[in-house]
Parts: sequence; C-alpha cells; structure tokens
Amino acid sequence: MQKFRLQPAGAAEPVAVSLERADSDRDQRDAYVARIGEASIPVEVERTGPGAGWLKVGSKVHRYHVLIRDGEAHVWLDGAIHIIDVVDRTRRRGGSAATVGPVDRIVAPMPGTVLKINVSPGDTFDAHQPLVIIESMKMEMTLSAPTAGTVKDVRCKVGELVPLGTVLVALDVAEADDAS
Amino acid sequence: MQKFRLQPAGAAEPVAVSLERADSDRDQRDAYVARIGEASIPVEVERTGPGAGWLKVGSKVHRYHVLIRDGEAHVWLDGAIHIIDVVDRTRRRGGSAATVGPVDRIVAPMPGTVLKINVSPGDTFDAHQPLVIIESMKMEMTLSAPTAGTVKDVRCKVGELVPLGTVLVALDVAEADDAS
Amino acid sequence: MFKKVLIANRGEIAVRVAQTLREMGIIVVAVYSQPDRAAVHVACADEAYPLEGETAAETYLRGDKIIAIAKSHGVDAIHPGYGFLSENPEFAEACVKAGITFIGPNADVMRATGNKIVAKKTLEKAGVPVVPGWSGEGGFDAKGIANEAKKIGYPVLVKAASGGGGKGMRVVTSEKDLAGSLEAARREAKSAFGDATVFLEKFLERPRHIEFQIFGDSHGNVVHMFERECSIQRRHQKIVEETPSPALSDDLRKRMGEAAVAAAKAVNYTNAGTVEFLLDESGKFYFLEINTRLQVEHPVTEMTLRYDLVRAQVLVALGESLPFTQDELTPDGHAVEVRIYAEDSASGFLPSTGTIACYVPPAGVNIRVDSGVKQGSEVTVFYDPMLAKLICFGRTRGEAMERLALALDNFVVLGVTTNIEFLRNLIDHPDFLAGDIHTGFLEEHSIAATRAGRDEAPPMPDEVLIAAAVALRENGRSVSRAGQHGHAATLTDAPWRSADAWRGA
Amino acid sequence: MFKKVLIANRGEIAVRVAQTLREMGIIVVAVYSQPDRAAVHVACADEAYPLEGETAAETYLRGDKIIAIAKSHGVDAIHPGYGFLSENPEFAEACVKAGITFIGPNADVMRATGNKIVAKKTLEKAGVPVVPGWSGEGGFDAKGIANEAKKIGYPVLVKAASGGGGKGMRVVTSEKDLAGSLEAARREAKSAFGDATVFLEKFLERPRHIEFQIFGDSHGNVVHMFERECSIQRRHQKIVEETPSPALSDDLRKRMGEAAVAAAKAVNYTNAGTVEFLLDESGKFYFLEINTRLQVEHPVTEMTLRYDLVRAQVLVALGESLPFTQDELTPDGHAVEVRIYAEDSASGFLPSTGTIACYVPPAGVNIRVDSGVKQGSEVTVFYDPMLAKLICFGRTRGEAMERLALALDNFVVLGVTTNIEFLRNLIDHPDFLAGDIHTGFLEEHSIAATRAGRDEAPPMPDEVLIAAAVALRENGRSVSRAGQHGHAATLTDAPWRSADAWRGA
Repeated sequence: MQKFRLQPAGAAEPVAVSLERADSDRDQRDAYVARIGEASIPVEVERTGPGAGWLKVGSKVHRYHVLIRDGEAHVWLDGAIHIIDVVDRTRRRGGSAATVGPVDRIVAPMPGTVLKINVSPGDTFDAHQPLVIIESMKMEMTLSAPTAGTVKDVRCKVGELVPLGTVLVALDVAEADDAS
Repeated sequence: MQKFRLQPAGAAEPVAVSLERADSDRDQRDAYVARIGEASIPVEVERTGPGAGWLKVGSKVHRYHVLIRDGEAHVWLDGAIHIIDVVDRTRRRGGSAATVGPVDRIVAPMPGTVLKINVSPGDTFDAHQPLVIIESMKMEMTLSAPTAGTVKDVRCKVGELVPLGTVLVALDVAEADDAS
Repeated sequence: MFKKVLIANRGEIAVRVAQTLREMGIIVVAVYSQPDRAAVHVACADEAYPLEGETAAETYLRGDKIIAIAKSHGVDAIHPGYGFLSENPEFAEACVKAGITFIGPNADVMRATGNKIVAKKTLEKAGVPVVPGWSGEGGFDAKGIANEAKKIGYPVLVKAASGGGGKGMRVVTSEKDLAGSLEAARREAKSAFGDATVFLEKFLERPRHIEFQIFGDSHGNVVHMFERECSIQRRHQKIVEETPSPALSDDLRKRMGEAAVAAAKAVNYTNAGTVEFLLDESGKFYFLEINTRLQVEHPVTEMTLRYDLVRAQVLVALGESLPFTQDELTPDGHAVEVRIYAEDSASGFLPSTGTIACYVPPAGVNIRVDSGVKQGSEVTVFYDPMLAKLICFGRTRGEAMERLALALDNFVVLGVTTNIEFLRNLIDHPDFLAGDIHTGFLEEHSIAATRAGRDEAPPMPDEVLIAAAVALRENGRSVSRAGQHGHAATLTDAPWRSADAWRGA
Repeated sequence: MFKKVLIANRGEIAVRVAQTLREMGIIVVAVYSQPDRAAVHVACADEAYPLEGETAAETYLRGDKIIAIAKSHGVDAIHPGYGFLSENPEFAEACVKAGITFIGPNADVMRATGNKIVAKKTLEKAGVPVVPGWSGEGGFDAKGIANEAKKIGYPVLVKAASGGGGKGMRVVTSEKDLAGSLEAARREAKSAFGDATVFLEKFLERPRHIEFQIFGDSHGNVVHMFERECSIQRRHQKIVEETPSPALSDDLRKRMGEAAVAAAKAVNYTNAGTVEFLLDESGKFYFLEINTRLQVEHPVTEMTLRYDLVRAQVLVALGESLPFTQDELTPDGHAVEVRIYAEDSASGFLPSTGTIACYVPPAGVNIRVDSGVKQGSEVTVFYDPMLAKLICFGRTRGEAMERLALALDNFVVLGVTTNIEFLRNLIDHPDFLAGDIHTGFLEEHSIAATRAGRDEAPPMPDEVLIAAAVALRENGRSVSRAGQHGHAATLTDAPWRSADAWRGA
C-alpha cells in the first residue's frame, strides 16, 4: 500500500490518500479500495496508457489522464483539469515553486523576445512608467514599474529570447520610496 | 554499436544490419549511419513513441511502426507491413516458429468452437472425408482428411474453444497408406 | 427526452451510438461481458454494468439480464445497435412490457420481415418486384420442387427462410444436384436457425447488392434515404459500401426508392431500416430482404445526407415526427466505407485473434473512423472480428477513392493480421475503379492480401531493415534499463503504451 | 498536374495542405526550422529540407532559401499556407521568376489589397460599402484631421494603412485624445510595418465580424462561398468561427455575397481569398479588408459546402476553371470552429510554452480536428501558439454546439496551459447560444478560464484524488523498476510515450 499526501489548489490542508488492492475472486482485475481521509471508496481502474485510463466508482465511469511534474499532479478528469500538490514530494524537493508577484523586479510574464528597454542601471522611474517591452508571437506587452524607484540592474538585452519568469530588471523600490 | 541479423521473409540469407551514431555538430540530433551488408546509409531518426517514428534517408521521409514479438519484427513502413526474422534471437530461443501444414494431424486453422466431431479413435477415413467442423464468429468450417488414414487420437470436445493451431485430431496416415 | 439510455451492444457501434446520446444530454449506460471489461465502449459510457460470462449467448444476447439492469437503474430506453438482440421481436416486446422504450421498429414489423418467405409474399402483393422463385408452399415434395426449379430455370438458389449471413444457402446448377442440396440446406438451416424451412430463388448472374436506407415514424411518415451499393462481399459479408451506386441512373434510383418506400409501408415500418435489392446486369431489380436495424454501413448515408441517423432514431422512438421529409433529403457527393477486419485475407479470410499492440487510425479532412478498439485491445474468438470502419467522403467518387487510398496507407494495426493492405489493393483494381462490381467480384478477381504480394510490387526497401534495427536498438536499451524483466517485457509489446482511442464520446 | 509541391509553412496548415496534395498524387515537400525538426508537418511529407535557424525571420520568412530548395529539387509549385510568406507580393513574384507556380493570388492582387487605404478606395468606387472615414489624404495636419474626425463622429478608430492583427490600432472617444493617439499609432505602425501611414474610421459599436470566402480563377470566374461569422475575438484574434452567421437574413446574405464578389472582381481576384466586413447593429455592413490567403477558418466553409478548398486552389493554380459555379454552391447545415491555443485564459491570454506531455484530440461523427502537434511536441516562443482547430458540423446550430461541447470535454492536453476549458465555458454562455455576439463579446462578458472556475462549479470530486493516487502509484512502480533513473524519468513525463498524431497525410 502506498499513501500520498495531496493538496488540491485552494484547500487548507493536505489530504491523505491511499490505494489498497481489493480482495477479488477474479484475476487481472484492477480492483482497489481508495482511502481518502476517513472515507473508503471501492474503485476499479482500467489503464489505457501511462497515467491514463478510466475509473469505475460504483457504476460510474470517469476518464482520466494524469501528468506528474514538479511535485504537482495535473489531473484531467471528464473534461476538466485539476492541479494538485503532491505535498510529500514538494517537501523533499524543498518547495521549488516560484513565488509570484515580486515588486522588486520586472519579470517576463510570458516567454518572448525583448523589444525595447527604456532604462539603464541607476535610472529613477515613476510608478507605471514603461520599463521594458517584450513580444511573443503576435503579441506585444509593455512592462511598467509597480511603484516609483531606482533601477538596480538590467538583466536582459534587446533581441534576447527570455523564458517565462526571467528577471528582466532588478528594482530598488524601498530606497526610491524613502527618497521620494 | 549494435548489430542485428535480420532475415526478410523469402530471403535466402540473413542480412547483417547495424546502426552507428553519426558524428554531428548538433546536439539531440538522432543521426545514424546504417550498415546493411556492405552498404552505408546515413539516416536521421525521429521517434514519436516506442517502436514508432519516422526515418529520413537523404531527404525522403518514411514513417514506421515496429512490433517485436517472438523473434520477429513486424515493420509497418509507409502503409505496408513486412515481417522480418530476427535471426540471432530466434536461435537463442531455439526456433519456436510453428511448422506449417502437417499431414499427420488436423489443426485448428482459426480460433473457434468445435461444432462437430465425425470420428473416434481407431476409425478409418478416406481422403477429403470431413472429420471436424469448427465455427468462429460468423463462419463455419469443415476440416477434412488430407489423405486416407486412421484416427490415432481425438484431442478436442464438442463445444470446446480452441485457439489457432490446436491439434484437434491426430492421424495415422502412413499406416493407412500402407493398409490401403 | 430520455434521461438515460442503455446500449445493448459492444464495439464500434456502441461507441458511435454513445457519441450521439451524450451530445443529446442523455446519460449513457453500457453493459459488458467479462472479456470486454477493458473495452472502449465501456469508457465511452457514463455508467457501466457487467454481464457475467464470455460468449455472446451468455452476455449480449441475454435480454433478461439486460432488461433487469435497465429496470433497476432507471433506464428509459434501450438502443440495440446491430446484431445481438437488435432484430429479436421477443426482446423488443419484453422491453415494452418492462416499460422501457426499444429504439427500433416494433416486434410486429420484425416478425413481418424476419421470415423471408412471408416478407417476400407481403411485398409481392404491395407491387415490389421479387426474385422469381418457389415459396415452399405445398410442402417438401421432391418432384414438385424439381418442377418449380425447372420453371424458375437453373441455376437456382436454395435459401433458409429464417436465415442470414449465407448460412443454409446453396447454388444448384442442374437438376441432379437439387435433392442433395435441398437436404443439406435444410439440415444446416435447422441447426443454425431452428427452422428447416427453405425456399428456391432464381440465381442471378453477377448481381449487384443495392440497398435503400428507409426511415419511418409512428405518424405514418416513411422516407427512403437513398441507396448504398454493397456488392463487394467475401463470405456473403460486405466489406466495401458506397453511395451513390455507380450503377444507378436517376430514373432507376427513383423507381428503386419508391419500391423501398412501398416495401416499408407494406409492413408499417417505423424507425431506421434497410430494404435490400439485387440488381441484375439488365437493370432489373428484385427485393431481397428488409433489415430492421441500423446497418453497419449507415455512415455512408450520414456522409452524403448529413443527418445523424442515431439522433433521428432517438427522436422517432420518442414519438416525434421524422426530422426530415423526402424532399429535404438531397444527397451530396460520394461516400465509401471499408470494414477493417482482424482476418487473414491470404488464407480465405480466416479470423485472426490476439492483442492489438499498435493501433493508429488515420484522421483528416472528410475521413471518419468508427473504432471499437484501441491499442492494447484483445481480439477474441467470442465476437465479430471487425475492428473499425473507415469512411471517406469526396465531391466525386474519384476523390473519395483517392482519399480512401491515402487513409488506408496511414492505418496502422500491428499485433493482429488485418485486411487493410487487401482493401488497399482491392480499391486499386481497374474494374473497381470503373465501378464494374458485383457480388462475385472477389471470386472473379484475385486480389493480393499484402502490398508486397502485388505483381508490380517493388523489392523490400532498405528502410524496412533500418526501422527494424532502430526498434531493436531502442528495445535493447529498454531491456538494459528494465533489467530483470528481460526483453520479453519490451516497450513494443506493452499493451497500454499509448494514448487511448477516445472518440467523441 | 503538379508532380511536386513544396509547402512553405508549418503546423496544422502544413499538415492539412499535405493531406490534399498527397490524395492528388502529388509529392509533398516540407521545409522545417531547427525547432521544428521533429514537428508533425515534417512526418506528413514525402521529402523534407531543413531551414537553418530558429526564428520565423530566419526560416519560414526566408523566401530566398525556400525558392532555392524548390529549384534544386524539382518543385513545380509552392503552397504558402497562411501567415509567413502567404501575402507577400515579392515572394509571389520571385516564385514566378524562378519558374515555380505560386498557389494563391498574384502579386498585383496582393498589392491592390495589401494597403487598406488603397483597397478601400478601389472598392468604394466599385460600389462596395466602406466604413465612413478619412483616408489620410491631404497629409498629416492636426487641425484638418480633427475636423475629419468630427465629421465622422466620435468614437473614431485610428488604423495603420499597412497593419493587421490589431497593431497600430486605437479607439479615440473624444477630440482631446485625438492628437496623442494619432502620434502613438503612427509610431507603432512605423515600427511594426515600416509604414507610418494611418487613417481614421468610424468606430462601430458592438459590430459583428462577417467575412465571405471568395474564389476566382484565371478565366474571370469569381464566386463567393458564403459567410463565416468570426465575431468572438480576443486581442483582435478570432477564436470561434461559424457558418452560417446567426445574424444574416437570406436577403442580407445575398447582398453581402454580391458585394464580396464585386470586391473580388474590382481587384481581378484569383484563387482563394476572404472579403471581411463589419456588420453593425442596424444591419448595415461595411467593407473591412481583403485577405489574399487560405484562412485559418476555411474548414467551416468546407464543412457546409463540402468542397476541398485546397484541391480547388491547386486546380485553379494549374489554370483550370473553378470546379464549381455560384449556383452549385448551396451550403448545408451548420459548422463551428474553435482554435485551441497554448495560452492562459486566466491571465490575459498570455501564451504558454512547454512540452505537450499528453495530447488526445477528440474524434467521432462530424468532428474534424486539424492538428499541428502531437504528444511530445514542444510549444516554443518562436511561432504562433495555436495547437489545433476543432471543427464540428451539425444539422442545426444547436446540434453543432452540442457536438462541440462534448468534443471539448474530450480534448485532452496536459503539459501546457490551453484555452480548452475557457472555450467550453464560452460556448455555454446564454448570449453565445442565442447567437447574440459581437467583436467586444469577451470584453463585455466575463468567461471563466476553467471548468472549476465557474460560479456553479461543483466541489472537486474525490475521483480526482483517486486518479492522482493511481498515477502516483504507477509512477512509483516505474521508479522502482527504472532504478537509477529516479522519479524524474517518470513514464508520465516521457515525451515520446504514445502513438503519434498521424493524420490523413
């Protein structure tokens, strides 16, 4: 029996989920009992590929495809995708999830090409001032300053291809706030 | 480098085939040199799944799917299936391929259900006399004696499900020939 | 609208019916035998219930079990597909008795059409041309029959009254063979259908099999939905079907369509059905039989008329009027279907069983594949070995055939022997391309079972050996990784290795 | 007939064009950039040649490289697909110069339509209604322009003469914003298209985008192939297209069709193209622009008219007459297309990149999927993030939408974020179902990006946790088998694990 601690997006607590092979008088039958918290749910599983197949819970049939990546399970079930943290694994890896929305840097919100950089290290800027313009496929996007501040470092070049999440410009917003 | 001895159906001799990774200035490029007998053929391979993908020989693109089973490679290439003996493996396994067309037994030519058995051990029969009738799906088939002879053994029962190749009746045709 | 419908079938037809039902917002209930536990049709359902047993007789033919499941799970209606219980009047009646709608014609229609002698008589009265013959009246008197056969003129065909699929059928070319053939046919008919009644028909030379889709509702409306030419047969089973037929002029089409409607009206037909005709070389047509089910080959009609026949079946079963009038039915373009069978075309089309290790059907513009299997499916001896149907549409017959050729070239099945390459060779035959076909086409012409078996086939390309070496090399790698599992557990043999064959259901 | 045709494109359109060419017996030549080395469109070709480089500018936009390949390998004709070189008159001319047929309109047509101001003037003269506006004549004089804007009436739209895709476009609601917006639009137009020319147009409130497929041949025949409604757009890009438009009466359709033909004739149009109109709420329509290419959304026209537009393109390029007359074109039923993008609908439709770990498109009756990817494909920043198009046909709009809903529910993509669930929510919107749509629909209505994000969404079912546990368990097993590879090398992450996405080509 294997036990997993899974945390659905938005859930307060992880849930313990385990699968036990059910006693069965038929060979080759993928019959299990799933334990979710306190509940026990008999389930039959037919696999059609790695991470894919269908579940039968009672007489109800559910199709699934699962991708496991970076401590998350992306579960497609009957037409909707649910993303679930595999808590134990995430811990083992030391929580590699990227933090979101830093205000001390300009981050590429999409993978793309740097079109224009309006500032140099040491420049001061006002809130909402356009700092960098990037382009991806048919779309152009202006990245503006979150607040007033000073440019600490420019970490990209015009024409450079930048992956999603790349820090393009490091900002000094605290000092700028003090200075203004 | 791995070398295989492959024997196409109908070929007199097995052919030695090997694949060597080609020198390439590009990473991740599946470039090989195939040696078939004396010939060297540069080939690029893109895999799309286990045993599946496409080959580029020169600029020509060929799609393939290969199933390896029982010492044979079933090669689907551009719409046609070719069956090739993997000679070395077959040898290692001691040549498990079934012999074809025995005249001293009646063999199920298709998987099916035994409908009727016309003879018992010890019975004599004439050439072309119907011995067993089997049915599979919507089709009924009468299995007749290849030559005259005597029934040595009946190895099936009416109503029995028999896989392809099952010996249904063992015959004594040599004796019968002598006796007639 | 029905809330919940049970599909009393398996394979591609269960999958296809499920698509329409789910589109209509109906909860789909599947039933499955033991060998079908992991079958595609189960995955296409919202709910699924097992039928204990393996053979059709133990499972999909057990109307009592199926009705019991339907009753205890709130099922409103049952769709029977084709085969199995689809033309069984007792089952249709039992459904009604249990308060469940049977999606198909009623038991009276099935009885009026099930016995071929009775059907022929009814239709002859209704003015539908029938094949000249002797109906079996006057009993089994050898001399009388010989006289009847003489009147009809040899060759004559001996047929079972309750028969189908070629069983109990014999061609008799001269009087001296008549008595023996009659005896044999009666024995065969008795054992296959429990009814020894046989009858005689004129044997037509090089006839075409032309059938008309018919549809009736409970308000007395009956239409025909034009023809399907199904002349290419092996073992009396269709393997290529197309519409329109290359043999029909507009006038002939009109007359045959009218005859089909007359036939349907003569038996008060409701829901979907088919009136089969033989067409002889002089352009005369004769009624053959009425099939009271959705046919295997219904997709070609859907392709050219663009009505969803299953949707229409559901609406008619609900008591609604037909969703189309005769005038609204104007076929467009050309559609052709081929049946992909697990069989060995080189050895008399013997069925082939095993695990489908690789299954990649073609897809593309104006290509439809109705599949009952996926990679990893087991093809067993228990059921019909049809794996899928490949249907192509084209503006013209030529365009449809070009599309079909490419689609067959891209249909990959490994693990069981199929007729894919045979079909590919068949549609290349100049007589086929010219539309010069008849039910004896495959006996008359020798079609190679494989691409390599063709006369003009080039020698095996080196690329085949290279592909084999690539796969063996990859296999070797996976062996060394998998370690203890040895090369028996090759990736290339794993039945679950690929994406499943989800269809739109 | 051409012996060999090169497809100067990638992705789904290259795959789709290859199908028709191969059906016609033409040898298909693919070209591919470095990142596309393992792309689906390469596998659909008979021959394939690399284009060194990664970006579009280095590869698919390099007409010189492509013509060089064509010349040295005996190519008769080039099909440009859409985008890239498809509307580039210099490329079309260079093909002709190299003795290669360009499958599309000639350079003169492209030039006559490429500049929106010029095109508008030409068509106004031909009697085609155009959006009231100021053409830019008289030069860039702030006061004069302000007068023109006042005459037109606010809000007005500033547009780039050489623009497209929403670039260099600005809505001005009052005179005080006019000067600034003009300046900005000119700057943007200059940088994007190398041409700062802008013009003014009346800004229409809640307009519909209605376009007509047109087709001309070199013998002077021009037809329209009815409309496509493409009002559902995000970032000025269409994501849902359907035909017929729920907004058109027979009379309006007739008048717009005639205007489309007049527009095509005014520029001596040949081959396939599109005349785009805006339709305002009062039922008035205005010419917008002519696109001189096969459109992304051409499949809905193919679905209702059942002509293969690529086949017709090839025939016309060969100098043949159109394979259809206006009278023969009678659309049937309803077709709808949605574009499946790798993008995050929750964050302003930002493109998403990565490896497609799982790709299972739906299939079934009256469902067509034009895919440019397969399991294992990389979605990069280099090209448009459209993965596939899902097209459904139905007898009625309602039936088509029911089918589309089920098909979206069965479209599985894992590994990159897509708009599948967004589209599924969108087509559930009561205004969409009622056909009450306009180009601002997505700004006006808030559509949830995921099924779970809908207001009425049920809590996450336990089955999700069970499925996750099943996969983790399977994964664990493969870990212990794979030994040294650790769980990073999970089966579920292997890019090559499944059957490829072979289409009919």
